[in-house]
Amino acid sequence: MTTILTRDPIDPGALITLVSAPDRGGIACFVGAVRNHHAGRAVVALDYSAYDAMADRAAADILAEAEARWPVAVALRHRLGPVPIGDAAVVIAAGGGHRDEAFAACRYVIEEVKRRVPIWKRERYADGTEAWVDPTATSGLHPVAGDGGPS
Amino acid sequence: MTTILTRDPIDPGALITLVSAPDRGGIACFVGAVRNHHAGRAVVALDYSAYDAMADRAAADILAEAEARWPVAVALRHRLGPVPIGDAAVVIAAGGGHRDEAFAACRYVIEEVKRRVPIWKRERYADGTEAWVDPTATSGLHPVAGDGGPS
Amino acid sequence: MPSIPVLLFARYADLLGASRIEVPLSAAATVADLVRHLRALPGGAAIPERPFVAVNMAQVDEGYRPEPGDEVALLPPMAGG
Amino acid sequence: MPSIPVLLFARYADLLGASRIEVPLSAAATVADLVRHLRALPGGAAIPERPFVAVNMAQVDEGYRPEPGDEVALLPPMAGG
Repeated sequence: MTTILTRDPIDPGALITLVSAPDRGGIACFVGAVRNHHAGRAVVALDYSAYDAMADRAAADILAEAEARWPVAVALRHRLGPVPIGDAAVVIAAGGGHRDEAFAACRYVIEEVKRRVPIWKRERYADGTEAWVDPTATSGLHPVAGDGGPS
Repeated sequence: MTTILTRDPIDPGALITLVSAPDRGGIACFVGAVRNHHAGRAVVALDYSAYDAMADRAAADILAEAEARWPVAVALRHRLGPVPIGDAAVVIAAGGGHRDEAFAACRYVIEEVKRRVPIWKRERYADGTEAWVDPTATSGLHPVAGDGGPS
Repeated sequence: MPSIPVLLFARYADLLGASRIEVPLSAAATVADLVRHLRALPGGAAIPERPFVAVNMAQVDEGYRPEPGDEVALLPPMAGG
Repeated sequence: MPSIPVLLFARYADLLGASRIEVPLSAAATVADLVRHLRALPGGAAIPERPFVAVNMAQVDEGYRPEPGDEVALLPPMAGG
Protein backbone atom coordinates (compact mmCIF):
# COMPACT_ATOMS: atom_id res chain seq x y z
CA MET A 1 0.00 0.00 0.00
CA THR A 2 1.45 3.32 -1.04
CA THR A 3 0.40 6.81 -1.82
CA ILE A 4 -0.96 5.60 -5.16
CA LEU A 5 -2.95 2.59 -3.95
CA THR A 6 -5.40 3.16 -1.13
CA ARG A 7 -8.19 1.33 0.66
CA ASP A 8 -9.80 4.59 1.72
CA PRO A 9 -12.19 6.84 -0.19
CA ILE A 10 -10.37 9.16 -2.59
CA ASP A 11 -11.00 12.90 -2.41
CA PRO A 12 -10.68 14.46 -5.89
CA GLY A 13 -10.43 17.93 -4.36
CA ALA A 14 -7.36 16.91 -2.37
CA LEU A 15 -5.65 15.64 -5.51
CA ILE A 16 -6.48 18.84 -7.36
CA THR A 17 -4.94 20.82 -4.51
CA LEU A 18 -1.87 18.60 -4.65
CA VAL A 19 -1.11 19.57 -8.27
CA SER A 20 -2.09 23.23 -7.90
CA ALA A 21 0.53 25.95 -7.69
CA PRO A 22 0.62 29.71 -8.32
CA ASP A 23 2.13 29.18 -11.78
CA ARG A 24 -0.34 26.48 -12.85
CA GLY A 25 -3.38 27.93 -14.54
CA GLY A 26 -4.99 24.72 -15.74
CA ILE A 27 -5.83 21.60 -13.75
CA ALA A 28 -7.59 18.67 -15.40
CA CYS A 29 -9.00 15.93 -13.23
CA PHE A 30 -10.53 12.58 -14.04
CA VAL A 31 -12.63 10.51 -11.69
CA GLY A 32 -13.39 6.90 -12.63
CA ALA A 33 -16.37 5.99 -10.49
CA VAL A 34 -17.96 2.64 -9.81
CA ARG A 35 -21.08 2.22 -11.94
CA ASN A 36 -24.22 0.33 -11.02
CA HIS A 37 -24.27 -1.59 -14.29
CA HIS A 38 -21.82 -3.35 -16.59
CA ALA A 39 -22.33 -5.31 -19.78
CA GLY A 40 -26.06 -5.00 -19.27
CA ARG A 41 -26.06 -6.38 -15.74
CA ALA A 42 -26.90 -4.62 -12.47
CA VAL A 43 -23.79 -4.37 -10.32
CA VAL A 44 -24.39 -4.33 -6.57
CA ALA A 45 -20.84 -4.54 -5.24
CA LEU A 46 -17.28 -4.80 -6.41
CA ASP A 47 -13.82 -5.38 -5.23
CA TYR A 48 -10.49 -4.24 -6.64
CA SER A 49 -7.27 -6.13 -6.06
CA ALA A 50 -3.74 -5.53 -7.31
CA TYR A 51 -0.26 -6.87 -7.62
CA ASP A 52 0.64 -4.06 -5.26
CA ALA A 53 4.36 -3.72 -5.79
CA MET A 54 4.14 -3.92 -9.58
CA ALA A 55 1.09 -1.63 -9.67
CA ASP A 56 3.05 0.97 -7.71
CA ARG A 57 5.97 0.70 -10.04
CA ALA A 58 3.85 0.82 -13.21
CA ALA A 59 1.86 3.79 -11.93
CA ALA A 60 5.01 5.66 -10.94
CA ASP A 61 6.42 5.02 -14.43
CA ILE A 62 3.27 6.41 -16.04
CA LEU A 63 3.35 9.55 -13.89
CA ALA A 64 7.02 10.09 -14.70
CA GLU A 65 6.29 9.67 -18.41
CA ALA A 66 3.47 12.21 -18.26
CA GLU A 67 5.58 14.72 -16.37
CA ALA A 68 8.44 14.25 -18.84
CA ARG A 69 6.19 14.69 -21.86
CA TRP A 70 4.19 17.70 -20.67
CA PRO A 71 5.07 20.55 -18.28
CA VAL A 72 2.69 19.30 -15.59
CA ALA A 73 2.50 17.84 -12.13
CA VAL A 74 0.32 14.75 -11.95
CA ALA A 75 -1.21 12.91 -9.00
CA LEU A 76 -2.91 9.51 -9.08
CA ARG A 77 -4.83 7.42 -6.59
CA HIS A 78 -6.43 4.02 -7.17
CA ARG A 79 -8.67 2.41 -4.63
CA LEU A 80 -8.44 -1.26 -3.67
CA GLY A 81 -10.79 -3.55 -1.80
CA PRO A 82 -14.58 -3.21 -1.80
CA VAL A 83 -15.74 0.06 -3.33
CA PRO A 84 -19.34 1.25 -2.94
CA ILE A 85 -21.30 2.05 -6.11
CA GLY A 86 -20.75 5.68 -7.05
CA ASP A 87 -17.44 6.02 -5.21
CA ALA A 88 -14.26 6.94 -7.06
CA ALA A 89 -12.12 3.93 -8.00
CA VAL A 90 -9.44 6.05 -9.61
CA VAL A 91 -8.67 9.77 -9.55
CA ILE A 92 -6.09 11.61 -11.62
CA ALA A 93 -5.23 15.30 -11.42
CA ALA A 94 -2.82 17.07 -13.77
CA GLY A 95 -1.87 20.69 -13.23
CA GLY A 96 0.05 22.78 -15.73
CA GLY A 97 0.49 26.26 -17.04
CA HIS A 98 -2.34 25.88 -19.52
CA ARG A 99 -5.26 23.59 -20.16
CA ASP A 100 -3.91 21.82 -23.25
CA GLU A 101 -1.15 20.06 -21.38
CA ALA A 102 -3.33 19.44 -18.33
CA PHE A 103 -6.00 17.67 -20.40
CA ALA A 104 -3.43 15.75 -22.45
CA ALA A 105 -1.52 14.50 -19.43
CA CYS A 106 -4.69 13.56 -17.55
CA ARG A 107 -5.98 11.59 -20.52
CA TYR A 108 -2.63 9.89 -21.05
CA VAL A 109 -2.46 8.72 -17.45
CA ILE A 110 -5.95 7.19 -17.33
CA GLU A 111 -5.39 5.34 -20.64
CA GLU A 112 -2.02 3.97 -19.51
CA VAL A 113 -3.33 3.03 -16.06
CA LYS A 114 -6.02 0.93 -17.67
CA ARG A 115 -3.52 -0.67 -20.02
CA ARG A 116 -0.49 -1.26 -17.81
CA VAL A 117 -1.26 -1.22 -14.10
CA PRO A 118 -1.94 -4.71 -12.67
CA ILE A 119 -5.27 -4.12 -10.97
CA TRP A 120 -8.31 -6.37 -11.23
CA LYS A 121 -11.98 -5.95 -10.60
CA ARG A 122 -14.48 -8.52 -9.41
CA GLU A 123 -18.14 -7.59 -9.70
CA ARG A 124 -21.17 -9.00 -7.91
CA TYR A 125 -24.51 -8.71 -9.67
CA ALA A 126 -28.09 -8.29 -8.56
CA ASP A 127 -28.73 -11.96 -9.40
CA GLY A 128 -26.06 -13.09 -6.94
CA THR A 129 -23.48 -14.11 -9.54
CA GLU A 130 -19.95 -12.73 -9.66
CA ALA A 131 -17.43 -12.21 -12.43
CA TRP A 132 -13.94 -10.93 -13.05
CA VAL A 133 -13.96 -8.00 -15.43
CA ASP A 134 -11.85 -8.71 -18.52
CA PRO A 135 -11.66 -5.84 -21.01
CA THR A 136 -10.11 -8.25 -23.55
CA ALA A 137 -12.95 -10.80 -23.42
CA THR A 138 -15.91 -10.59 -25.80
CA SER A 139 -18.41 -10.31 -22.96
CA GLY A 140 -16.05 -8.24 -20.86
CA LEU A 141 -16.53 -10.75 -18.06
CA HIS A 142 -15.32 -14.09 -16.75
CA PRO A 143 -17.97 -15.64 -14.51
CA VAL A 144 -16.54 -16.95 -11.29
CA ALA A 145 -16.64 -20.76 -11.45
CA GLY A 146 -19.23 -22.43 -9.25
CA ASP A 147 -21.22 -19.31 -8.56
CA GLY A 148 -24.17 -20.65 -10.51
CA GLY A 149 -24.08 -17.77 -12.97
CA PRO A 150 -24.24 -17.88 -16.76
CA SER A 151 -21.11 -19.19 -18.39
CA MET B 1 -25.53 36.41 -9.32
CA THR B 2 -26.71 32.88 -9.92
CA THR B 3 -25.62 29.35 -9.44
CA ILE B 4 -23.10 29.79 -12.27
CA LEU B 5 -21.55 33.09 -11.20
CA THR B 6 -20.29 33.33 -7.66
CA ARG B 7 -18.22 35.65 -5.49
CA ASP B 8 -17.23 32.81 -3.16
CA PRO B 9 -14.40 30.28 -3.53
CA ILE B 10 -15.37 27.38 -5.79
CA ASP B 11 -15.01 23.82 -4.50
CA PRO B 12 -14.16 21.47 -7.39
CA GLY B 13 -15.08 18.44 -5.26
CA ALA B 14 -18.59 19.78 -4.78
CA LEU B 15 -19.04 20.18 -8.53
CA ILE B 16 -17.74 16.66 -9.16
CA THR B 17 -20.29 15.37 -6.64
CA LEU B 18 -23.00 17.35 -8.37
CA VAL B 19 -22.50 15.52 -11.69
CA SER B 20 -21.87 12.10 -10.14
CA ALA B 21 -24.51 9.40 -10.23
CA PRO B 22 -24.56 5.60 -9.93
CA ASP B 23 -24.73 5.20 -13.71
CA ARG B 24 -21.91 7.67 -14.45
CA GLY B 25 -18.53 6.02 -14.54
CA GLY B 26 -16.45 8.90 -15.85
CA ILE B 27 -16.23 12.42 -14.52
CA ALA B 28 -13.87 14.96 -16.09
CA CYS B 29 -13.20 18.19 -14.28
CA PHE B 30 -11.34 21.33 -15.27
CA VAL B 31 -10.10 24.00 -12.91
CA GLY B 32 -8.93 27.28 -14.35
CA ALA B 33 -6.84 28.83 -11.61
CA VAL B 34 -5.45 32.31 -11.24
CA ARG B 35 -1.78 32.33 -12.17
CA ASN B 36 0.91 34.53 -10.69
CA HIS B 37 2.18 35.60 -14.09
CA HIS B 38 0.77 36.66 -17.46
CA ALA B 39 2.45 37.82 -20.62
CA GLY B 40 5.76 37.79 -18.76
CA ARG B 41 4.59 40.00 -15.91
CA ALA B 42 4.15 39.11 -12.26
CA VAL B 43 0.47 39.23 -11.33
CA VAL B 44 -0.29 40.14 -7.72
CA ALA B 45 -4.07 40.48 -7.80
CA LEU B 46 -6.97 40.31 -10.17
CA ASP B 47 -10.59 41.00 -10.46
CA TYR B 48 -13.27 39.41 -12.64
CA SER B 49 -16.40 41.23 -13.70
CA ALA B 50 -19.28 40.18 -15.92
CA TYR B 51 -22.37 41.25 -17.75
CA ASP B 52 -24.17 39.06 -15.25
CA ALA B 53 -27.48 38.43 -16.96
CA MET B 54 -25.91 37.72 -20.34
CA ALA B 55 -23.15 35.60 -18.79
CA ASP B 56 -25.77 33.48 -17.09
CA ARG B 57 -27.67 33.04 -20.29
CA ALA B 58 -24.59 32.25 -22.38
CA ALA B 59 -23.30 29.78 -19.81
CA ALA B 60 -26.67 28.05 -19.57
CA ASP B 61 -26.74 27.79 -23.38
CA ILE B 62 -23.29 26.20 -23.39
CA LEU B 63 -24.24 23.66 -20.73
CA ALA B 64 -27.42 22.78 -22.62
CA GLU B 65 -25.41 22.33 -25.82
CA ALA B 66 -22.93 20.02 -24.10
CA GLU B 67 -25.70 17.96 -22.53
CA ALA B 68 -27.48 17.68 -25.88
CA ARG B 69 -24.34 16.64 -27.73
CA TRP B 70 -23.02 14.10 -25.23
CA PRO B 71 -24.80 11.89 -22.67
CA VAL B 72 -23.46 13.84 -19.72
CA ALA B 73 -24.43 16.10 -16.86
CA VAL B 74 -22.31 19.24 -16.67
CA ALA B 75 -21.83 21.79 -13.91
CA LEU B 76 -20.07 25.14 -14.21
CA ARG B 77 -19.07 27.86 -11.78
CA HIS B 78 -17.21 31.08 -12.56
CA ARG B 79 -15.94 33.36 -9.86
CA LEU B 80 -16.36 37.14 -9.94
CA GLY B 81 -14.71 39.90 -7.97
CA PRO B 82 -11.18 39.75 -6.57
CA VAL B 83 -9.68 36.27 -6.76
CA PRO B 84 -6.50 35.39 -4.86
CA ILE B 85 -3.59 33.93 -6.85
CA GLY B 86 -3.95 30.15 -7.02
CA ASP B 87 -7.70 30.12 -6.44
CA ALA B 88 -10.06 28.64 -9.01
CA ALA B 89 -11.58 31.22 -11.34
CA VAL B 90 -13.64 28.65 -13.23
CA VAL B 91 -14.54 25.04 -12.53
CA ILE B 92 -16.30 22.64 -14.88
CA ALA B 93 -17.33 19.08 -14.11
CA ALA B 94 -18.84 16.68 -16.66
CA GLY B 95 -20.09 13.26 -15.65
CA GLY B 96 -21.09 10.54 -18.10
CA GLY B 97 -21.20 6.83 -18.58
CA HIS B 98 -17.66 6.74 -19.94
CA ARG B 99 -14.62 8.93 -20.03
CA ASP B 100 -14.72 9.85 -23.73
CA GLU B 101 -17.88 11.88 -23.43
CA ALA B 102 -16.87 13.30 -20.06
CA PHE B 103 -13.57 14.65 -21.41
CA ALA B 104 -15.18 15.90 -24.64
CA ALA B 105 -17.97 17.75 -22.86
CA CYS B 106 -15.61 19.25 -20.26
CA ARG B 107 -13.29 20.51 -22.96
CA TYR B 108 -16.15 21.89 -25.04
CA VAL B 109 -17.52 23.87 -22.12
CA ILE B 110 -14.24 25.55 -21.16
CA GLU B 111 -13.52 26.51 -24.78
CA GLU B 112 -17.00 27.97 -25.27
CA VAL B 113 -16.94 29.76 -21.92
CA LYS B 114 -13.76 31.54 -22.94
CA ARG B 115 -15.23 32.40 -26.32
CA ARG B 116 -18.79 33.36 -25.52
CA VAL B 117 -19.40 34.26 -21.88
CA PRO B 118 -19.11 38.03 -21.21
CA ILE B 119 -16.62 38.00 -18.36
CA TRP B 120 -13.59 40.27 -18.07
CA LYS B 121 -10.41 40.18 -16.11
CA ARG B 122 -8.36 43.07 -14.77
CA GLU B 123 -4.90 42.26 -13.53
CA ARG B 124 -2.64 44.19 -11.18
CA TYR B 125 1.10 43.64 -11.54
CA ALA B 126 4.04 43.67 -9.18
CA ASP B 127 5.09 47.06 -10.62
CA GLY B 128 1.77 48.60 -9.59
CA THR B 129 0.32 48.86 -13.09
CA GLU B 130 -3.00 47.33 -14.10
CA ALA B 131 -4.41 46.04 -17.37
CA TRP B 132 -7.51 44.50 -18.85
CA VAL B 133 -6.77 41.10 -20.28
CA ASP B 134 -7.62 40.90 -23.98
CA PRO B 135 -7.04 37.51 -25.60
CA THR B 136 -7.50 39.15 -29.02
CA ALA B 137 -4.77 41.78 -28.52
CA THR B 138 -1.19 41.13 -29.57
CA SER B 139 0.13 41.65 -26.07
CA GLY B 140 -2.89 40.05 -24.47
CA LEU B 141 -3.31 43.19 -22.42
CA HIS B 142 -4.77 46.70 -22.49
CA PRO B 143 -3.01 48.86 -19.92
CA VAL B 144 -5.41 50.86 -17.82
CA ALA B 145 -5.11 54.52 -18.83
CA GLY B 146 -3.38 56.75 -16.34
CA ASP B 147 -1.84 54.00 -14.28
CA GLY B 148 1.65 54.92 -15.38
CA GLY B 149 2.29 51.53 -16.91
CA PRO B 150 3.85 50.73 -20.27
CA SER B 151 1.52 51.37 -23.19
CA MET C 1 -36.09 63.19 -26.10
CA PRO C 2 -36.17 59.40 -26.25
CA SER C 3 -32.85 57.72 -25.64
CA ILE C 4 -31.29 54.29 -25.70
CA PRO C 5 -29.50 53.14 -22.56
CA VAL C 6 -26.15 51.55 -23.40
CA LEU C 7 -24.41 49.30 -20.91
CA LEU C 8 -20.61 49.49 -20.81
CA PHE C 9 -18.33 46.91 -19.27
CA ALA C 10 -14.77 46.47 -18.16
CA ARG C 11 -12.31 48.44 -20.28
CA TYR C 12 -15.04 50.29 -22.19
CA ALA C 13 -16.61 51.42 -18.92
CA ASP C 14 -13.19 52.62 -17.77
CA LEU C 15 -12.57 54.49 -21.03
CA LEU C 16 -15.89 56.34 -20.90
CA GLY C 17 -15.98 56.64 -17.11
CA ALA C 18 -19.46 55.15 -16.87
CA SER C 19 -21.12 51.77 -16.86
CA ARG C 20 -24.26 53.12 -18.48
CA ILE C 21 -24.71 55.95 -20.96
CA GLU C 22 -27.93 57.24 -22.45
CA VAL C 23 -27.56 57.78 -26.19
CA PRO C 24 -30.19 59.99 -27.85
CA LEU C 25 -32.31 57.92 -30.21
CA SER C 26 -31.44 60.47 -32.89
CA ALA C 27 -27.77 59.40 -32.59
CA ALA C 28 -28.62 55.70 -32.61
CA ALA C 29 -30.43 55.06 -35.85
CA THR C 30 -28.15 52.06 -36.25
CA VAL C 31 -25.62 50.37 -34.03
CA ALA C 32 -22.89 51.87 -36.21
CA ASP C 33 -24.26 55.36 -35.48
CA LEU C 34 -24.49 54.61 -31.78
CA VAL C 35 -20.86 53.43 -31.71
CA ARG C 36 -19.75 56.55 -33.60
CA HIS C 37 -21.55 58.63 -30.98
CA LEU C 38 -19.77 56.84 -28.12
CA ARG C 39 -16.37 57.04 -29.80
CA ALA C 40 -16.77 60.81 -30.08
CA LEU C 41 -17.24 61.14 -26.31
CA PRO C 42 -14.24 61.99 -24.08
CA GLY C 43 -12.16 58.81 -23.75
CA GLY C 44 -14.18 57.00 -26.39
CA ALA C 45 -11.63 57.07 -29.18
CA ALA C 46 -9.98 53.88 -27.89
CA ILE C 47 -13.20 51.93 -28.38
CA PRO C 48 -12.84 49.95 -31.62
CA GLU C 49 -14.88 50.98 -34.64
CA ARG C 50 -16.65 47.66 -34.62
CA PRO C 51 -16.96 46.45 -31.05
CA PHE C 52 -19.03 43.45 -30.00
CA VAL C 53 -22.52 44.84 -29.50
CA ALA C 54 -25.29 42.87 -27.85
CA VAL C 55 -28.93 43.82 -27.92
CA ASN C 56 -31.09 42.08 -25.37
CA MET C 57 -28.10 39.84 -24.66
CA ALA C 58 -27.65 38.60 -28.23
CA GLN C 59 -24.96 39.79 -30.65
CA VAL C 60 -26.14 42.15 -33.39
CA ASP C 61 -24.34 43.56 -36.42
CA GLU C 62 -23.71 47.24 -36.97
CA GLY C 63 -26.76 47.65 -39.18
CA TYR C 64 -29.16 46.78 -36.36
CA ARG C 65 -31.59 49.61 -35.55
CA PRO C 66 -32.09 49.95 -31.79
CA GLU C 67 -35.62 50.49 -30.55
CA PRO C 68 -36.76 52.06 -27.29
CA GLY C 69 -36.75 49.33 -24.65
CA ASP C 70 -33.77 47.50 -26.15
CA GLU C 71 -30.95 46.67 -23.75
CA VAL C 72 -27.85 47.61 -25.72
CA ALA C 73 -24.41 46.61 -24.44
CA LEU C 74 -20.85 47.15 -25.67
CA LEU C 75 -18.67 44.18 -24.80
CA PRO C 76 -14.88 44.20 -24.78
CA PRO C 77 -13.17 40.96 -25.85
CA MET C 78 -14.19 38.28 -23.39
CA ALA C 79 -11.60 37.06 -20.95
CA GLY C 80 -13.35 34.58 -18.71
CA GLY C 81 -12.06 31.18 -17.77
CA MET D 1 14.45 -29.64 -4.93
CA PRO D 2 14.76 -25.99 -5.95
CA SER D 3 11.53 -24.35 -7.00
CA ILE D 4 10.25 -21.08 -8.45
CA PRO D 5 7.51 -19.27 -6.52
CA VAL D 6 4.77 -18.10 -8.86
CA LEU D 7 2.37 -15.36 -7.78
CA LEU D 8 -1.22 -15.68 -8.99
CA PHE D 9 -3.75 -12.90 -9.02
CA ALA D 10 -7.47 -12.36 -9.39
CA ARG D 11 -9.12 -14.91 -11.69
CA TYR D 12 -5.98 -17.05 -11.99
CA ALA D 13 -5.71 -17.29 -8.21
CA ASP D 14 -9.39 -18.29 -8.10
CA LEU D 15 -8.90 -20.92 -10.80
CA LEU D 16 -5.95 -22.56 -9.05
CA GLY D 17 -7.21 -21.93 -5.55
CA ALA D 18 -3.97 -20.29 -4.46
CA SER D 19 -2.26 -16.92 -4.67
CA ARG D 20 1.19 -18.49 -4.72
CA ILE D 21 2.35 -21.84 -6.09
CA GLU D 22 5.83 -23.31 -5.98
CA VAL D 23 6.76 -24.75 -9.36
CA PRO D 24 9.70 -27.19 -9.39
CA LEU D 25 12.60 -25.69 -11.26
CA SER D 26 12.60 -28.86 -13.39
CA ALA D 27 9.12 -27.90 -14.67
CA ALA D 28 10.11 -24.29 -15.28
CA ALA D 29 12.98 -24.36 -17.75
CA THR D 30 11.15 -21.66 -19.64
CA VAL D 31 8.06 -19.57 -18.93
CA ALA D 32 6.21 -21.69 -21.49
CA ASP D 33 7.06 -24.83 -19.50
CA LEU D 34 6.00 -23.17 -16.27
CA VAL D 35 2.65 -22.16 -17.76
CA ARG D 36 2.14 -25.71 -19.09
CA HIS D 37 2.77 -27.02 -15.59
CA LEU D 38 0.21 -24.66 -14.08
CA ARG D 39 -2.38 -25.41 -16.76
CA ALA D 40 -2.10 -29.12 -15.94
CA LEU D 41 -3.02 -28.48 -12.30
CA PRO D 42 -6.64 -28.90 -11.16
CA GLY D 43 -8.54 -25.83 -12.37
CA GLY D 44 -5.62 -24.64 -14.47
CA ALA D 45 -7.03 -25.48 -17.89
CA ALA D 46 -8.88 -22.13 -18.09
CA ILE D 47 -5.61 -20.22 -17.85
CA PRO D 48 -4.69 -19.11 -21.37
CA GLU D 49 -1.77 -20.77 -23.12
CA ARG D 50 0.05 -17.46 -23.29
CA PRO D 51 -0.87 -15.41 -20.26
CA PHE D 52 0.83 -12.16 -19.30
CA VAL D 53 3.85 -13.24 -17.29
CA ALA D 54 5.95 -10.80 -15.29
CA VAL D 55 9.35 -11.59 -13.84
CA ASN D 56 10.54 -9.18 -11.20
CA MET D 57 7.61 -6.97 -12.18
CA ALA D 58 8.50 -6.67 -15.85
CA GLN D 59 6.79 -8.53 -18.69
CA VAL D 60 8.74 -11.44 -20.20
CA ASP D 61 8.03 -13.62 -23.21
CA GLU D 62 7.47 -17.34 -23.03
CA GLY D 63 11.08 -18.17 -23.84
CA TYR D 64 12.36 -16.51 -20.65
CA ARG D 65 14.24 -18.96 -18.39
CA PRO D 66 13.37 -18.36 -14.74
CA GLU D 67 16.20 -18.43 -12.24
CA PRO D 68 16.03 -19.10 -8.51
CA GLY D 69 15.23 -15.84 -6.81
CA ASP D 70 13.05 -14.55 -9.64
CA GLU D 71 9.62 -13.27 -8.67
CA VAL D 72 7.37 -14.78 -11.33
CA ALA D 73 3.74 -13.64 -11.61
CA LEU D 74 0.84 -14.61 -13.86
CA LEU D 75 -1.37 -11.60 -14.56
CA PRO D 76 -4.94 -11.77 -15.89
CA PRO D 77 -5.99 -8.97 -18.24
CA MET D 78 -5.78 -5.73 -16.31
CA ALA D 79 -9.02 -4.06 -15.32
CA GLY D 80 -8.05 -1.05 -13.25
CA GLY D 81 -9.39 2.44 -13.69
